[in-house]
Amino acid sequence: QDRNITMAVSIPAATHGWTGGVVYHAEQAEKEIEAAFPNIDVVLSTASSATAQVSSLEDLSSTRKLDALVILPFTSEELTGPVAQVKEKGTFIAVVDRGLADPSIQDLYVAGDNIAVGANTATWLSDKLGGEGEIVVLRGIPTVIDDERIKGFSDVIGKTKIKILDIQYANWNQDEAFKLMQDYLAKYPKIDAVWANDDDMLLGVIEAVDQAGRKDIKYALGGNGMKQVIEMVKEGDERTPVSTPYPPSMIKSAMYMTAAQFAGQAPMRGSFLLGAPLITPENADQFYFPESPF
Amino acid sequence: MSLATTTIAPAGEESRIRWADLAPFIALALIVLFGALVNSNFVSSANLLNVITRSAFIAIIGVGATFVISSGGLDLSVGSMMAFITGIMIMAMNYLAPAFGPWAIPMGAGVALIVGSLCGLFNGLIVTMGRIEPFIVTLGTMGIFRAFITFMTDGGSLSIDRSLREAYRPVYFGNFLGVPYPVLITFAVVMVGAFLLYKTKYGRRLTSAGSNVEVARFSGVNVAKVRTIAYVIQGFCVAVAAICYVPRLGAATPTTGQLWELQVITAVVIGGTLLRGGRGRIGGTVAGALILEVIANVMVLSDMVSEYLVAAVQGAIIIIAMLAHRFTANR
Amino acid sequence: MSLATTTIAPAGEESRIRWADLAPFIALALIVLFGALVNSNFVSSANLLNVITRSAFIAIIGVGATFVISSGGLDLSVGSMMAFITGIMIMAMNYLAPAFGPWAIPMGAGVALIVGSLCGLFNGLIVTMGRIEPFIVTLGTMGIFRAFITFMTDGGSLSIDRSLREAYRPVYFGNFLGVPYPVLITFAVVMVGAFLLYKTKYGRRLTSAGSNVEVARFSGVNVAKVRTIAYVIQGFCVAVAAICYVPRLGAATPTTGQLWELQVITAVVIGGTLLRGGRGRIGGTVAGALILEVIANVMVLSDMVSEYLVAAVQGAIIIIAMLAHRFTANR
Amino acid sequence: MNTVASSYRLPEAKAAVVALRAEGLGKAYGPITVLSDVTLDVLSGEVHAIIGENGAGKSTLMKLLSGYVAPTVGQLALESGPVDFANAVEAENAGIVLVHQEILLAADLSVAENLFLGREIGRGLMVDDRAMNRRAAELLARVGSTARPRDRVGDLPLAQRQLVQIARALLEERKVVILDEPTAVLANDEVAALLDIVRSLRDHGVAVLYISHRLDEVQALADRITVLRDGRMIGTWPGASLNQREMAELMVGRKLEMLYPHKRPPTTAAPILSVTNLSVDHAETKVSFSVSPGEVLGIGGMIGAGRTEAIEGLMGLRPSQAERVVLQGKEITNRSVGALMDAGLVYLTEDRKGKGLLLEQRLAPNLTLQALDSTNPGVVLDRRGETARLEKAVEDYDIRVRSLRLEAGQLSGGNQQKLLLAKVMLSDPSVIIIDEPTRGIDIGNKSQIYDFIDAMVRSGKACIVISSEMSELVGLADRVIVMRGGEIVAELRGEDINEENVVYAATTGGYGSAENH
Ligand SMILES: Nc1ncnc2c1ncn2[C@@H]1O[C@H](COP(=O)(O)OP(=O)(O)OP(=O)(O)O)[C@@H](O)[C@H]1O
Ligand SMILES: Nc1ncnc2c1ncn2[C@@H]1O[C@H](COP(=O)(O)OP(=O)(O)OP(=O)(O)O)[C@@H](O)[C@H]1O
Ligand SMILES: [Mg+2]
Ligand SMILES: [Mg+2]
Repeated sequence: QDRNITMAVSIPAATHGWTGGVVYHAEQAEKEIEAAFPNIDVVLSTASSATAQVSSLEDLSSTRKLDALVILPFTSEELTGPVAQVKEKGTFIAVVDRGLADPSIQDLYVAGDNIAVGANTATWLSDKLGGEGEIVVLRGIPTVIDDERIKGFSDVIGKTKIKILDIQYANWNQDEAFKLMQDYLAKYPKIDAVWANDDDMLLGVIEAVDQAGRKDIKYALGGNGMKQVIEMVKEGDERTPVSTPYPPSMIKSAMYMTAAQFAGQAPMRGSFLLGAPLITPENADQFYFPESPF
Repeated sequence: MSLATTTIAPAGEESRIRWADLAPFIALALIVLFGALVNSNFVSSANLLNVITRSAFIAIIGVGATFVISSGGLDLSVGSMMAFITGIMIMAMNYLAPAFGPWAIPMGAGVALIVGSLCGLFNGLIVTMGRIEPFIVTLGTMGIFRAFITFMTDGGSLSIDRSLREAYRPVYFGNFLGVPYPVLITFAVVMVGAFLLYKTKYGRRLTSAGSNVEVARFSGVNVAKVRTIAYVIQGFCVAVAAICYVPRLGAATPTTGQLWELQVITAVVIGGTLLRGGRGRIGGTVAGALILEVIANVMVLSDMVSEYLVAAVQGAIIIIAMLAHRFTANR
Repeated sequence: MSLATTTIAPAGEESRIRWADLAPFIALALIVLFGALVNSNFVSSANLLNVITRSAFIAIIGVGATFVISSGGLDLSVGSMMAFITGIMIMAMNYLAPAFGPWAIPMGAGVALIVGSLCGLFNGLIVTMGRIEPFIVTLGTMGIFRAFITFMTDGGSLSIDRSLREAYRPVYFGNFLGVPYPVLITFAVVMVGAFLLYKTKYGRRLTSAGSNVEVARFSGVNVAKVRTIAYVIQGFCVAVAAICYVPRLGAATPTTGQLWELQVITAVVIGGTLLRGGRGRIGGTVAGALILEVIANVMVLSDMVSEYLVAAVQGAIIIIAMLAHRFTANR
Repeated sequence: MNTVASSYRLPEAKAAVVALRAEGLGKAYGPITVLSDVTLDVLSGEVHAIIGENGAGKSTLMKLLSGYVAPTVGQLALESGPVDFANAVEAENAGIVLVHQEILLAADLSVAENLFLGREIGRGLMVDDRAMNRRAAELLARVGSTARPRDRVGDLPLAQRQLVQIARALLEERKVVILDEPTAVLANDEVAALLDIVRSLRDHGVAVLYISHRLDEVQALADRITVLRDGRMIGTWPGASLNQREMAELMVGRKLEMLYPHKRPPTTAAPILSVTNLSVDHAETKVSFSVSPGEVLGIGGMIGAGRTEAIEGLMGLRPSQAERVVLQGKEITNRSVGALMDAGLVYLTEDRKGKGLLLEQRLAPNLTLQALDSTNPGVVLDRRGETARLEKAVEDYDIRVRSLRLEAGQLSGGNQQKLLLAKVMLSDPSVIIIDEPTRGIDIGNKSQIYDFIDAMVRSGKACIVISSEMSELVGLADRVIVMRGGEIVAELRGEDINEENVVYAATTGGYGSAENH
C-alpha cells in the first residue's frame, strides 16, 4: 500500500543519556506508527549540532514533499528561520521541548518545562534544608536547556538563605561530574546538598561522595528521571529521595499527536506543556520504563 | 655530449602527477554517483544547490587551513574561533543597528574581518615567536575562544537583532543568476587563495618553509613572518565563513562551530595537501569539503542505517575513499 | 654545571639535554606550588591522591600514544576506542557473571585486552598497509568506535551487573600500602613501556622509523610492522585504562572518553615527545598527564574565574607552561 | 704533508676472485635512461675506482650494485652465482655495503644507535647499549672521528656525519665496500685516515669500489679504474696506466684546459666587506677579517675549526655578536640573510641537502627561492621569466638535466651543487661566500667553477672560499686565513700560500701568526 503521507522527525543525535532516550523513543514511535498507520511514512533524522540540523531540514524538505515535521530543535533562535522555510511549503509543524522564537510557526507544541525542573527541585530542597545551608551545583553543556534549569533553580534559591558555594560545568558527563565532585569535596569541608541538574551527572556525583565517605551531604539531587535514579527513588534512598521528570518520551507523544492529525480522528493543534512534578517513592512507578535506555 | 634537452619532458611523469591531483575530484564523483543511485532525489537541483551552499563554510575555512598546513603548521582553533567571531560580530551589529540601520551589517562584517585576522595573528605569533608546537598552541586557543563565546552568551545564545535579520538573510539564502551567494563568496576566496598560494612570492616562500625550514631560512625567507601571515589568512577566512554563517542561523551559541576543526583538516588532507607541509592544494580542499558534505547528505537521504551508526558509516566512507584513491593513484 | 659525572663530556652540552628532559617535571612542580599557594586544601593527601589516581587513565593511554607518536604516527581514536572497549567489556562481564561469578571480572578484562589490541591492529593496518595519513584514518575510526558504543548502549548507558560491582570496585578505589591500584597499574605500564621503548631492539627501530623512514627501511627495519605494533600497544594500553575505568562509575555511555584523544596528545607533547616522531619520553608523558589533571583541579579549588572562563584559563596555562619551559630550556 | 702517497700499486698477478659482477646493467626512470649496458667485474682485494662527470651515472650504478635500486635490465652475480637483490638489506647480508654520497642517517638518534640500527647487539629482545657504545667508540676511532657514541647525529657537523656513515660500513666483515665520494666533505687528515682504511680493507681481501672527483686520490689508490660517461661505460684501465690528466680527458671526452686560473695581481683596494670581532653561539672566541674587491679570500682549517659556524653567524643564521660589519662602505646593523643579500652579500652552504635545496620541489622554485625579490618586482611570480632563468642557469652552469621538470632531489649530487651555485648567484651579489665550492663537482666542471669565480672577482667583486681541499685554496686564493678552535691563527699571502703552511697552521696554530698579526 502506498504511503502517501510523509512525516519527518528531526532530533539531536544520541550524544548523552537524555538525547539517547529521545532517539530511542523516536525509533520506537517510528515502528509503531508505521505499523498502525499504513499510509504514513516516518523519516527519522538525527543531527549532532544546530548547523547539521538545519542541513538535514534542508535535505528533507528539498527532496520530497513533507506533510509534517516533528522537530526537537537544538536551539530556538537558530532553528526558527529554517523551520519557517519548511512551513512555507505547507508542512504541518510540531515542535517539541524548545519553542521557536516565533511561536506562530508551530502548529503543535509539546514541551517540557526546564525552568520548572530547576524551580521545583529548588523549592523541595529549600523546604528540606529549612531555607538555609550551603550547596554546590553542577552544570551541563552551555546551552539553552542548561541555562533555563539553572535560572529556575537559582531564582528560587536566591529568595532563601541557602548559599550556592560553587557552580561549574561538567558537560552532562558522568565522568567529569565525578571529578568535579571530588574537587568540590576537597574544597569545601561542609556541604549540605548537591544539585547535578541531570541524573547522568548525579551518578558520578554519588560515586565521588561515597568514595570520600562524607556524611555531611544530606541530599544529592539530579533531574530528568533517568531509570537508575528512579530505581533509587523507589527504593527510598535517603540522599536521593526525589527526581524531576523531563521525559524523553515527549517526542513520542508529539509524533503520535501528529499522526493522529493525519489519520483524521482529531485536529491536534495548540500547546501541551508537560509539568515537572517531583518524582517521589509514591509516584515513581509512573515514570519508570525499564526497557528504555535512559 | 648528447644531453637531452628541455623539450623532452617525460609524458609519463607528468600524467602521474596529474592523476594524483585529480584523485579527490574522482572520489567526489564516485560518491555523487553513489548518492544518485541510492536516492533519486539526490540529484535534484534544489538538493545539490543546498549541499554545495552548505559546504561553503568548511571550504572557506579550509582555504585558510591549506595555507597554515602547507606552511608546516596546524590550527585546531578554527571551530571555536568561528563561534567567537560570530559572537563578536552579532554584538557589534546589534550595537550599531539602532544608529545605522542596515548599514550595521557591513560594519559588523568589517569588525568580524578585523577580529578574525587578529585571532589568527595571535595564534601565529605564539607559534612562531614562542616556538611551540602548533598543535598545543591552537588546542589552547581553542579552549580560550570557546570560553569567550560561552562567556559572551552566558551559556545561552546570542541572536542578531530582528531588524537586521531580513536585510542580512540573502547573504546566505539569496543568489545571483541562480548561483547562491555563499557559493560566489567561496569562489572568490578560492580564487584569491589560489592566486596567493600559486602565483605570488609569498606562496612560494610559504611552501618552501613547509617543505624544509632550514633551506627556507638559509635562502633568506623570514619563516616566522611567512607562517604568521598564514595564520592571519586562516583567521580572515574564518571571519568570511562567519559572515556567511550568521544569516543562516541568526545566532551564536557556545556550541557553534564545534568540531569544525576536524572537518576542516579532513577536507584539506583529503584534498591532497600534505599534513607535514610543503604542498598545498586549494582546489582539492574544496573537493574535500564537498565530499564531507555530500556524504552527510547521502546519509540523511538514504534510510539505510540506524541513527546510532551514522558516524560509523561516515568514518568508514572517508577511509574507503582515501584507500581507493591511494590505490588508483598508485603511490 | 659542576655535575660530577664520570664521562668526559663537556658539561654544558650534557646538562642542557638533561634540562630539556626535566622541563615537564619542573612545570609540574611549579603548578603544584601554585596550587598550594592558591588553596591550602590542594596539598591535602586526600586531594593529591584523588588527582594522581584520576590522571592514571590519561597517563596509561599516553604511554601507548608515546609509542605511536614517536613512530611518526598519531591516534585520534583513543577516546572512542576506550568507550567501545568499556562497552564490550561490560557486556562480556555481564554475560559471564551468572556462570562464573566474580571470575567474570578477570575474564572480561582479558576480553578487553584482546579487543583493544585488535582495535589497535585495525588502525595500524589501515595506516601502514593503506599508506593513509594517520590523522584521517584515526579520525575515521574515532567516528566508528563512537558510533558502536552509542549503538551498544542505545544512546543510554550500559551498567555492570550489580553482583560484580562490589568485587570490582577496589580496582579503582582500593589501595596497596596506601598506594591506589590505578597508580600501581600506571607504574607497571610505565615501567614496561619505558623498557620496551628504551631498552629493546623494537624501541630503537620504532624511534628510527619516526626519525627517518628511509634510513630505517634501508637499515632493514620493517617500518610497517614496527608502526603497526605501536598501534597495537596503543590499543592494549587503552584496554588497560578501560579496565581501571569501569569500576569507577560502573557504566559505559556514549560520552565516555570524549575528547580524551586531545588530552592524551597534549600530555604526550607537553612531556617532550616530538609530534613529528623520532623522540619519545615516557616519563614526560606521565608528567604531562599529571599537569593536565592538576590544572583542572586547581581551577576548581581556586575561586578566581567565572565558570564560563575555566576553559580559557586552562588553555592559557598550558600555553604559558610551554612558553616558560621553552625559554628556560633556552632552545 | 701531502695526504696522497705517490707510490703506485700494480694489480696482483695471482688469480683474481670476482666478488661482484655486473652484466649489461641498465637503469631507466620512466622514459629517461640514466645508465645502460654496464658490464663490470669487481675483484676481491682490489680498489676499483669509478670516475665520471657529474650525472654520468656513478651513484646510480652503485645503488644498483648494492640493492638500493633495482636495475631495469641486466644481471648481478656474486662469486656464488647470479643474484637479484630485493632491497639493500639483502645486499648487505650478502656482504655488499654502500656508503652514500648524500648522508643517510636518522638525525634524532645517537651515533651508536645509527651505527647499529637494524643489527643491534643484545640478548633476545634487549639491546646492550654498553657493548654498542664501546664498539662504536672503537669504530669511530678507527675512522678518525671525534664524535662520541652518544652524540645525537643531527647535532654533528657534516664531516662527522660522513665519518659515522663510513664507520657503519666497517661494522661487519664485508665482501664489497662501496664508497660514493666519501672524501667530498672531509679535510686532509680525515682523508688520509680514510685512505689507510681503504688500503687495509683491500689487503684483507675486500673489494672496494671507490668514487671520487679527487683524481689524486684515485691515482694513489686505484688498482683499476672504470670510466663512465653519460650513462655509458667507456672502459676499464689498470690504475697505473693513467695519469690524472688522462683520467680527466677520458671522463669528459675532450682535451682539458689547465685547472686553476692565473692568479690576479694583488689588489690594493679598500675592503668591500670587513668584519670585526665576530663571536658565534656565545663563544669566547672572536674573529675579524676583511675582503677587498678583486680578491679571493680563502679560509682554511680542519673540520670543526669553526669556519662554517663563523660564517653562519655572520649571516645571522646562528646567534652571534659582532662589533662591526661593514659592507660596501655601509655599516650593517640588521644581519639577516635577506638584508645582507639586499646589501650584496650571499652565502652558499656546505650542506646542500639539509640547508641548500628543497629536494621535493622542482628546479625552478629552487633556483629562484633566494632571489625572489630581485627577480620579481611585484608580488606576482613571473613564471615565464622563471623558466627562462632556469634555462639560462642550466646553460651557464652546465647543469646536466634530462628534463627541466625534475625535482631537485632527482639531480645527481654534482648537478645539485651547480644548481645551488646558480641559486645564490641569481641575486647578482658583490660578495659571495662559498662553503666548499666544488664539493662533489667533477674535474671538468671544477675548472669551470674556478674560472667563474675568477671572472667574477676580476669584474670587481669579492669572494670568500671556505675549502677543506688544500690545493683548491692554494690554487684559487689571493690570501688565506687559517682557523683553528674558532679563532684565526694565521694569515698567508702570496708566496706563503702553499699546502704545507696551511696544514701546519691548521694543525698546530703555529705558522706565521707572529709575522701576520
Ligand atoms: N629518481 C630519478 N628520476 C629521474 N632521474 C634521476 C633520478 N635519480 C637520478 N636521476 C638522473 O640520473 C643521472 C645520473 O645520476 P647519478 O646520481 O648516478 O650521477 P653521478 O655520476 O653520481 O653524478 P655526481 O658526480 O654528480 O654525483 C642524472 O642525470 C640524474 O638526474
Ligand atoms: N666531533 C665533533 N663533535 C661535536 N661537535 C663538533 C665536532 N666537530 C666539530 N664540532 C663542532 O662544530 C664546530 C665547527 O664545525 P664547522 O662545521 O663549523 O667547522 P668547519 O671549520 O666549517 O669545518 P668543515 O666545514 O670542514 O666541516 C666546532 O666548533 C664544534 O663545536
Ligand atoms: Mg653521485
Ligand atoms: Mg664547514
